[in-house]
Amino acid sequence: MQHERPTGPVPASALTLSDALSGEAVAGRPALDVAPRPAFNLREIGDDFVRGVWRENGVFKQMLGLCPALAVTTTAVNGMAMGLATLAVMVASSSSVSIIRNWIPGSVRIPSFIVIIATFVTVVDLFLNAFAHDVHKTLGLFIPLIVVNCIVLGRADAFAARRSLPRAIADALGVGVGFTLALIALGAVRELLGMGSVFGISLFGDAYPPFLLFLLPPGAFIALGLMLAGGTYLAALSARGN
Amino acid sequence: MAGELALIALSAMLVNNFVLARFLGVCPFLGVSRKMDSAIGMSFAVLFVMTVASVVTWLVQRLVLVPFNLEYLRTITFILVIASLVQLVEMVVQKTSPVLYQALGIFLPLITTNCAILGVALLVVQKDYGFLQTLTFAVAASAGFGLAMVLLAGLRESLALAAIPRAFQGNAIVLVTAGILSLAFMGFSGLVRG
Amino acid sequence: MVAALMAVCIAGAVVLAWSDRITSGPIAEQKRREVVRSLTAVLPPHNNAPDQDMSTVVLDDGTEQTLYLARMEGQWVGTAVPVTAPDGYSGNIDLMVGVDRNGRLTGVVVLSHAETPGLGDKMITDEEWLPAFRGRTLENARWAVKKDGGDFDQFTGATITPRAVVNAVRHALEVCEKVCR
Amino acid sequence: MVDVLVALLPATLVGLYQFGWYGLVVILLCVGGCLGVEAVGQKMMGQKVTVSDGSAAVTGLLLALSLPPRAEWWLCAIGALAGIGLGKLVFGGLGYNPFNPAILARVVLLISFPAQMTSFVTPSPWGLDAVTTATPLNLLQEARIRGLGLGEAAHTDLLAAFLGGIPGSLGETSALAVLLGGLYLLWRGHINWDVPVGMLGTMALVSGLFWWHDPAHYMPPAFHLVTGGAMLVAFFMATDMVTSPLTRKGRVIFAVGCGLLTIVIRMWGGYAEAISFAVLLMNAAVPIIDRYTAPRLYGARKRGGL
Repeated sequence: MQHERPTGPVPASALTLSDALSGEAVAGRPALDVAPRPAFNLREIGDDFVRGVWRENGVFKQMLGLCPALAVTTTAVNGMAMGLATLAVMVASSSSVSIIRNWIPGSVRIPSFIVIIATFVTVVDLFLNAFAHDVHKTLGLFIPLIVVNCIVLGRADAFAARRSLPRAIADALGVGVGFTLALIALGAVRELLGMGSVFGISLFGDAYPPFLLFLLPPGAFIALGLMLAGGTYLAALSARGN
Repeated sequence: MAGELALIALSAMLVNNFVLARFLGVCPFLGVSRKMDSAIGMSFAVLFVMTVASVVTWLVQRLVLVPFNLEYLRTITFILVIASLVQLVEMVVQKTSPVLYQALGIFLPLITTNCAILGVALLVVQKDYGFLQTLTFAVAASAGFGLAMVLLAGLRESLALAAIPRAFQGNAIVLVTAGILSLAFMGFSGLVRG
Repeated sequence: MVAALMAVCIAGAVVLAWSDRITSGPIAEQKRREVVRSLTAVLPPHNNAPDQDMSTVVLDDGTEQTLYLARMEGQWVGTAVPVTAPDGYSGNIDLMVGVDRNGRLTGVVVLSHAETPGLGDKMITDEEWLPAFRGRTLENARWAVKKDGGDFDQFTGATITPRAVVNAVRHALEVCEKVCR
Repeated sequence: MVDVLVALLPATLVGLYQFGWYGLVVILLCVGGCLGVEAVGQKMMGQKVTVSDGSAAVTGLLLALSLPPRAEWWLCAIGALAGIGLGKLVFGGLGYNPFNPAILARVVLLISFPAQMTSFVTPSPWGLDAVTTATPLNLLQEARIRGLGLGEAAHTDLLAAFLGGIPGSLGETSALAVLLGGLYLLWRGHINWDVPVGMLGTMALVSGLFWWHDPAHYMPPAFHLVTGGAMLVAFFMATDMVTSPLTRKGRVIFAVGCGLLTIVIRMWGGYAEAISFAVLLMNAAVPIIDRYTAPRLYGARKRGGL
């Protein structure tokens, strides 16, 4: 049974799972200008990549994938590990989804995508356990939980399911790198304030009393909130400066 | 036995609150807490799905995955079970109770990607809980989720009237408020160890 | 429709079965290596494989206790006792305790714990705390933290964790005292 | 606000007498820090600077009185940042803050720096003969965790705790001094009696029930009323108009909740200074309490208070 796939331009702002989840972020999200054009367009692919890294950053701009972002970021290294694991799952699942996009009927789209994502998550889980045992121990429960990271399913459903393979990969890479950078940033801030070090390198010396708040759960929420506010504040300052 | 169950419940609800201490279900916690009514609706939807899902996944783990040595299929089967359960619940509710469907319907699709549901199923395996423990854990965890959700919704509704500084408007102030809520819940730490 | 979903599921299952086949060996090896690493760290010099040389004893209270035996040229030189401190600040602390044939402590390592970062987990990050146990016996030390009149340092602000560890290590020594000699 | 400062005078003077210069430094740092954070923060956000309304000074003094008497300078600074910055400015300033700033500051410090926040010294005239010690609540918690029942806490001199002379935070060594200030506020009509009475009454009742049932393992109600921050929090922080419910019915629910949580956390929890957590938790519940006890008036917003 072959379903009609939407042809021609598909605005990214069409209601998808990721949109429904992100609630607040949707309203202000710019519609993508997507016109039918040749399958391989470097500029377009570049744009697909860059958009995910910053403009539509999952954590900072859309508040998605926050569970792992808050849970594992007690240090910059942990944030990086989680980010890279998610990146791997995203690239693998988005490319698979893009490849089989024309064979999957709409009614079983979401379940099929979930199966694909869960497969790659388990692969990452098993391989980390086998070849990076310490990372596996640190991330623990949050590796299988990549399955329900709204960013992964959201990008598979909203983007990869309607785009060519190169664009799907570029998008997954962009969003994944954006996610990783966000986790590293959050991890670095929490590690710096909490222990006075970044990537394990002590910056303030031994006299720095550990500021436990930022290593404990409340500090994760507060640190991310302060980072968002700081970003807005700096953006406003530089806008005034121009 | 009853004492042990009470400790599990206390731990899952307050001491290790799913959202505020374990970071499970943060997306709906922040996403659906702007209005009290939707927060309450979401909480009940989670309570229902989480309880049923944890029981079903517990059975799958005990009766299928362990006996046939298929534990590497755990993540994939659990998420499929949860996704189909959500579909099933949606269909049943739609047919039998239009009122309930109106109240819960829009939340159900969001629950599949609520990591608290998969989280509770995986934690049950990790902790090697029996049936009653699993049931208690799931109900208490979703009650804790609901409590955090309702508290945040109340605070957010009153924040709507506040003159929040520009830099903090939007998600920043919600995160800070959630952080302070999590801070307050730290007071429960030590009530139950482990 | 169902066929497509089935196909995806089957493909997924095949990929996973394959991944499981090639990772199950290394995962088991990783777990073994973890045990071996902790045994090497706590036991006196030996040339057998203590992780293969295990025995299980039943203690007075009915619990089973695993012991790893270290031998040099076939001669028993020490025992490693895996113990759990049930009363850490946030749950169990798993330890491996090494004891030589004279009941003298040869080393302690922490296998897993969930103590507060920056506070209770100092027992691992502090480079002097766990090594300070070496050479202690049941007789030559007062087995409590200094705050309780013992010989072992506590950390400022965190006495629960070290107290739990000290008690668990003493328990390991007592097990050895009873069954090893 | 001047009346509140006057009401805090007895506790402040007792603290200064017992801890000397150290106490004075802590008070100056906290008050100065809170005023500074408020001025700089409001400037940065382009708001009107309202330091002169005195509320930041009150927060600073309350913070100082709830810190260990020899708190390091950075403890005071972080407390001021957390209280005024996180507790007040980010919500838009006085009147909009859902959590009491002084309570929030104390809880942030308690979970961040447990060692520094529990290193107390004995009170002595002008702080000259101070030696390190623990508070009765810390002793009690210590004994409970070690399974020793009540331990040394059983020998607490309750009369001294009431009049002044037991180890504790800068402004919490004398329940009487704080109580005098609280009564002054009541007399001047700045606070409602229902919150302190409801809160302390619940604490007495619940702890009394346990004590009556098993005096070997639970301290008498009087102990809970005169130790730690009981009086200071009940009269000066829980009563904060901005962060407590609008109606009497709501305030009674709030007060009973505060008292109940305090006793539960003191008896079984991990933090001896339970009362601050209890009030912070109930602050979070205020919108819900208001929702079910008060008619909702949009646009009408409570302002002022402590």
